[in-house]
Amino acid sequence: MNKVVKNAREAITGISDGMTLMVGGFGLSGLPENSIAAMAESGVKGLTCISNNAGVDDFGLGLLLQNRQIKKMISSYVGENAEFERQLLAGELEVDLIPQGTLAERCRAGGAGIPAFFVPAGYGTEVAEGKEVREYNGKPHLLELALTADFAIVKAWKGDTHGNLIYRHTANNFNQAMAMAGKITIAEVEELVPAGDLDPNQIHTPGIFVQRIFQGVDYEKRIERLTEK
Amino acid sequence: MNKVVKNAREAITGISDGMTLMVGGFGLSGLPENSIAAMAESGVKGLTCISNNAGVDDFGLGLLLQNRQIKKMISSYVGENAEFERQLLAGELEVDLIPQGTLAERCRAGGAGIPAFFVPAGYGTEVAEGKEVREYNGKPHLLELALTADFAIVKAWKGDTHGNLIYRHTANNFNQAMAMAGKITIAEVEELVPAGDLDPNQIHTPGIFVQRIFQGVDYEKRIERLTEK
Amino acid sequence: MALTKEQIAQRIAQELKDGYYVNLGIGIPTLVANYVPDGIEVVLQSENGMLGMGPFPEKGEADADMINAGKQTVTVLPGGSFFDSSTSFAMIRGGHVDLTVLGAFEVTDQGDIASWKIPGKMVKGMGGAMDLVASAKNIVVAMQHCSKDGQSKLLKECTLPLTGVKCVKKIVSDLAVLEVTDKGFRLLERAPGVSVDEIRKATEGRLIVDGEIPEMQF
Amino acid sequence: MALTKEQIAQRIAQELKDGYYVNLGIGIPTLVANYVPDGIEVVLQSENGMLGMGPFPEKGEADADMINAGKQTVTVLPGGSFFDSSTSFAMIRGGHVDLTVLGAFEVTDQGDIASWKIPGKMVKGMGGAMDLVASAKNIVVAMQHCSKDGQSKLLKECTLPLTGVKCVKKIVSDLAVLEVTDKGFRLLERAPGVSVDEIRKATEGRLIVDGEIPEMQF
Repeated sequence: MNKVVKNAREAITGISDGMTLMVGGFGLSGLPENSIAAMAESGVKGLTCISNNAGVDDFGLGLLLQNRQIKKMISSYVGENAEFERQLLAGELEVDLIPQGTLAERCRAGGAGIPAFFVPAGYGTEVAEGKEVREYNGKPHLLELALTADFAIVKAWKGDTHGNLIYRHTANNFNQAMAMAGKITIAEVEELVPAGDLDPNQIHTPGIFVQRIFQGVDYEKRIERLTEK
Repeated sequence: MNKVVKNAREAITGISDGMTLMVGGFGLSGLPENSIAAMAESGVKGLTCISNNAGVDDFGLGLLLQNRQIKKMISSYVGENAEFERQLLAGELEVDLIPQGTLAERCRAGGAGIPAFFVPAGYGTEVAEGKEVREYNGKPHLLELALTADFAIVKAWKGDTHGNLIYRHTANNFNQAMAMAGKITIAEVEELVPAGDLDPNQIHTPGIFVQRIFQGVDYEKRIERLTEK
Repeated sequence: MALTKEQIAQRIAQELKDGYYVNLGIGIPTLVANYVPDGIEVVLQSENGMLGMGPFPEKGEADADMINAGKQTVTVLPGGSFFDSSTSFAMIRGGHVDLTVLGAFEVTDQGDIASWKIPGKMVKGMGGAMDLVASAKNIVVAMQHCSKDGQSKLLKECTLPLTGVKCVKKIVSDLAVLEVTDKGFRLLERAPGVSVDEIRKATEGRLIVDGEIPEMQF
Repeated sequence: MALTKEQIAQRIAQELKDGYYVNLGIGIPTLVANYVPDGIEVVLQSENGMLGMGPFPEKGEADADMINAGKQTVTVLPGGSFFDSSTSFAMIRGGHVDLTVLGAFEVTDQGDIASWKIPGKMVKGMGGAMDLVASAKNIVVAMQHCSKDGQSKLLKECTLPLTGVKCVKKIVSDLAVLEVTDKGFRLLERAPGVSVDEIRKATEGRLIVDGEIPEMQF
């Protein structure tokens, strides 16, 4: 039950052209920095990336956008990012925009074996186009489908050799739901410990959802909008 | 933001005849013992109780069954309990049996504003009667509806004055999902601490889901099947 | 005189009640946190996964792992908690948030709102706005009554793509406080020194003026 | 000679592979944990909210807050975790559990299973059995081949209310190991000293016997 791999390069083995990936993080917080760097280096391309945001020009998924490795983004908020805008307007990039809560729930549902569910978000807007509408509690709801991915790539604070993960503060965000929904889930952590070192009551992502884990290095943890008193 | 009430009697204020309650716990583990005792004393009746089990004759919801306070049980596994069996066979009690995972998810969905979702459990069985069937990924699924309750009554290990809850070991079970789904959620805890004493990364049930909380007393924490080496 | 952004925030803060869980959108809504009335405690929810959001950190104490939905570094107050995005939107979708304050490009007299997309401009995405407007029990919109070239933003029909339909309950603009009713915008309060007539001219949607309309009190 | 319950469990343990997450039902399936082959590590899931379930506690160390799905007191192994019921069934429904072992009253040659209800007897409920059989990638059933009065329990059609349809992959009975195929039960192994003919007589459903059928090895 040792899921530990040496590094990001080993962890991303099997990620190949045209695959669908989930990538955890919100803004620049909780990003799997090591795995993204390894993918940038690997040159894998034609990726569909499910990620709440698309990074900035030179950080996060922005690095893969710069290399033209991404074919399609499935996100709720993008475009802090000039290269993204350029590719989108030039028709080089597809974008599927999804309400943030629906995106999170579609990932959880994918991991939880719930193929479809009803939510009110997006009714009466362009998000509703082509979707089944049904009324519950006097309110129209849209039928939304689960999302899964060939690989889910997440970042945690602490992890153990069984793949159990603990996130820190708001760096949890999409990582927890996405970790559930990868056919293979890769976790990189700031601190990798032996099984038994983490309190079993405090695990955010139980190891059953994680297939590969590694000790990350050189975390930049960039701040997108530094605000101080 | 102080949600603390003095005791179980104060906590159950407003629970009245004919209401629907969710009651946390699995078997005899993680039961809101104080609140159940207070309800037994209050004499409230005609209750519909959503709870995975129905307790034993003289513990858990068995206490309310003995008093004929329960009209209907919505559960996945019942009948460790002779009085339950007697009332059921005598037609004095209604029972709605639901697969355990579907029951848990219906509670979470009720709390999460998801009115309906598809699951495979129960297809082709009597559980499927009257339910919409739809195929996803080559497999038939049933449409299941969310559950909510007038009151959800849960038991946690630690809690704070904001209503944040931490469960211990397998005493979490249904408490976490049910805490989300009460119009009013009552939490009783073994240890009540001031806001700020719990690590915000370790909260299982954020306080937003809890309206009333109190320090429980005299926990029996009965063991249903003592097994030792 | 039209309200400043700070004053709009200040007026919205009067809608807060003790014990409220509140989600504040980006822009003017964020400023509402600065005007919580004395004796009232509210808990701020940030939809990226936090309850009990506190003020910006002291100089040098910002933490990349503690940001709000606007990606600003923040702090957490005692009694706060962190959770994942699916749980965060369970709170929102499940109606557990008492008040949502957000900005808008346009609103209609039926409560429709357009706030996320301007055709021809770069599309950044709706983020959590569609989830929030579709599920909030109580939505207050903070906005300018008219565009810079004087066009009303309180309309009969939105001209921009919708964020949600029939959801806005109240609007605090630089000119007025209005409630959305079955019969249109009901004028509740005027900005100090702004006449009912000025508000009428600035409002394209149906406007209901019943009796004397008081000035806002600060 | 027909297998004992312990031997059925022992044979099922041969299905375990290193790194498997396994859910063991109540009864014979629970015994499988005692026969995990050397050099193989599996993690036991208990659907009430636990991964890494360990043996029963030492005398005097039972904890009411640490029970398994059969309500027995248990322990947790290093690397284990606790979680709520909705997450637990997310694991099960989402196909994250590699192997599910459970008992049955009856199975059919199409993989249907009846295991929760006997009309006329007290109904206790299905617990997690319907969720497990509907979603497990790999289900092995541990059961007696015939009832006490000699009636086959491996049938063409179940006579009892179903737990799930077309889901059982493999059966280890006291007489044989069988695989469920499109064409019926395919006989894989015989209990030591039990003939193909005895198995054929004990099996009401379609039985496929292809070539030499080996005895089980322990």
